[in-house]
Amino acid sequence: MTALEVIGKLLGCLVVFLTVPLLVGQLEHKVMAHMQSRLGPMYAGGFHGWAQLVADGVKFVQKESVVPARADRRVFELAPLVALLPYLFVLIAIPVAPGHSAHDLSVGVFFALAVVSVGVIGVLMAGWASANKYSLLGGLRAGAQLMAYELPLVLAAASVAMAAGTLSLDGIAHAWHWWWLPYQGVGLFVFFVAALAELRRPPFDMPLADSEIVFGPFTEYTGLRFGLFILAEYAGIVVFSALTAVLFLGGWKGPFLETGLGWLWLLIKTFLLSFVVIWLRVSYPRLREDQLQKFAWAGLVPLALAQVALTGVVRVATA
Amino acid sequence: MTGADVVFGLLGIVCLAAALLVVTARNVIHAALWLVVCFGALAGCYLVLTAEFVAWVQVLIYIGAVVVLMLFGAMLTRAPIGRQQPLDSTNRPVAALAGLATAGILVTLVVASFKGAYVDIHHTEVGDGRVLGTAVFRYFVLAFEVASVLLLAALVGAIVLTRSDRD
Amino acid sequence: MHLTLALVLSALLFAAGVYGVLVRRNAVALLMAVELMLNAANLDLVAFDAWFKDRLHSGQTLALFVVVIAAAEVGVGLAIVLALFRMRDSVAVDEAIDLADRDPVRRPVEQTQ
Amino acid sequence: MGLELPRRQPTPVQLQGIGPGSRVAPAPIKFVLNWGRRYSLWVFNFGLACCAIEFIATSMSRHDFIRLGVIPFAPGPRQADLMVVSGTVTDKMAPAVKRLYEQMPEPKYVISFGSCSNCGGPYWDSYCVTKGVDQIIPVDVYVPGCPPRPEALLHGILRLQEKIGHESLGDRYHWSPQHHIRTVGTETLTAPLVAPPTGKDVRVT
Repeated sequence: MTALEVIGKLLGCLVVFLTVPLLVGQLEHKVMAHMQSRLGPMYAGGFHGWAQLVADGVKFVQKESVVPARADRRVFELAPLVALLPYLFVLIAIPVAPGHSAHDLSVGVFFALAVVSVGVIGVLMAGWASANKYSLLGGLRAGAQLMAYELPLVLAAASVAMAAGTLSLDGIAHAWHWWWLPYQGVGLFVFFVAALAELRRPPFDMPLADSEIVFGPFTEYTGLRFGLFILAEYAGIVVFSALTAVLFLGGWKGPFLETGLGWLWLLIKTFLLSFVVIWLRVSYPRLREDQLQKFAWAGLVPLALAQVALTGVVRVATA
Repeated sequence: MTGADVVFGLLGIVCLAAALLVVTARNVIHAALWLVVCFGALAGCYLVLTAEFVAWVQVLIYIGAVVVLMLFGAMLTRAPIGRQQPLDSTNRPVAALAGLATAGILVTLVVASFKGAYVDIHHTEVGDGRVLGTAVFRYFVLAFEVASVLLLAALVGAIVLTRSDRD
Repeated sequence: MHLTLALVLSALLFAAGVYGVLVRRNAVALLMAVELMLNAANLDLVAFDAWFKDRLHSGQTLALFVVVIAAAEVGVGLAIVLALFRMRDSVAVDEAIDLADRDPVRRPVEQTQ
Repeated sequence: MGLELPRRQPTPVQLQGIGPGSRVAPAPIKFVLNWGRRYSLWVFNFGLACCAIEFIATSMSRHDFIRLGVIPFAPGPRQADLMVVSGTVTDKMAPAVKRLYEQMPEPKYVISFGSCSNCGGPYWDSYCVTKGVDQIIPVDVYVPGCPPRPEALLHGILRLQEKIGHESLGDRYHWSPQHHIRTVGTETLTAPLVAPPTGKDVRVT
């Protein structure tokens, strides 16, 4: 692999990182609007408000950046980057076609889960450094939520890695067959729900809970830094949807055109899953904090363990 | 001096500087954040030493779980911003002396014993998932089982400790 | 690469941990220093594994076990710290000088009862 | 009413995208910047009375001001660009209105929605009603009515967008080269009448 190729691939990752989350954001505006019999943004940019998020970005750049007087300035300013960058690094490992990712790792699943889990430190930093009690409460809730949902997430991923017999994302997508849908179905459910919780998306948005603690860790953020947090949220949706697609839905595999247009299948699956994320936001009310913890420990963890056991039994029986 | 030496040296400097900041920071949250930097650099060191799996385990467990748990604990025990109840006790000179003595003894010892020892990282087997899986589940399976019992005991212990018996 | 690089780094990390354990009075900060020492040991294990070209990879495996034990240690350790904090409103280890529930110095209300 | 405020210094403002060159920036760049602010007006509803119901009606599916880029997403003042004061501002509430206005980051806009917040409305002779929110904060657009219909608010938003489309940030903020700060015009922030919170009663965690 030449240096030019590496630079090209990294640039490709960056472009995807900067465009696809915006598309998902616009999708969210429109899907939510039509589900609520509204229209959503219509004027920004002309045709059906396609440039709404571009306008948001242009505005965020111009806003005043407020740092509260009692805040811990450096930690406060660094937090959005810590929250955003892990998602960019994960994108490098996701295979878009057989054997094609920016950098194929033999321990890809581990790499992805490890790097994603770093992002929550940014949220904790934001919550603590804002010198705001609602921020601190939100940060604490985010930390507790992450610790509870990290376990089922890793267990579900471990199950599918066991089934495929490899830790490489590319290898898992290669090993995938259509009958894995029922076979790893519970794992898919657990992984996707735990991913929603890791992203702090509704109905798991206790850390943000705008009707109780203003905006959780992001209460004091303005302008560009707040924009980076929002971008991190949508980048997180894209990354987790893509990971779910690669691990549980076969990645680039599809009923036809598998060889040439594999990346298109992956993109379609990612957007479908992103649509489900938005759909769930519109449909379900927020969980209470104790319900949230109970759902993780008494619901998802046993399900994930059952899935791991099932996979183990099938692997031993067919070996 | 090879490329690996240089990379390892740079990562080591970052790691060590962060570690010193961890033990000298005035604020417990800052200490935890420097711990993240230290562990990240250490994961990089493991990658240089071809221990790929251990490196990502380091990131997943240490940065993703242990440090988050520490931050959580520090916040629960009211870590205020700025100056606070002093983090250090009064025996700083003694502690510094002990630390320097430990460093001096250990460094002279390892330099004297392993001077010139060379790790050939280009011809070692990369410690990926397959290799370590084989090792853990074929040769160290008893230790693995014991570790799982230990984890269960720790889980139960933590729950028992944090339960409040008032209700 | 030279083995001594890794070993010296590990020794210095361990020394930093020793200093931290001796000097810290905040229990959470103390746990961090303990983590530093555990990591120093881990670095040694991984470095020797690479040096020996161990076919069983016992060094790296042992490092994994250390990580597991460190995670368990932090879980239990923080549980103890939280229990201490709930009882005495402080996480200073030098104030937790006895294992009794009642501390006549810090809790005059209970003393009068 | 005899509340005298100490003369306050101009508030320094940190704007990321607008440097001292913003006055001489070419027209296309100015247009893009204004376009961004124009179509991304995250709104913060200061609902004080019945007008708030009309505001909510405007955000719902029939009138849907999200079409115009007015997004009712900001739960707090820090993320908002536009504050809609809808309802009767009382002297007791006025410090809160001013405080939340000051917590919003520049550049920020205010729509005064309904007669009460325009001038006191039917309560013009009450002892406790502020005679118009413009006595404490600068207002960009006034929407008359008691209460105004949602269409009136939409019209007000369109007027505000026209205004934003023609404004120049370089003129809005004074750049002082020797201090390297930008300041908002003092007249907007030092209007007397209501004492802002002193900070003594505010505890920050």
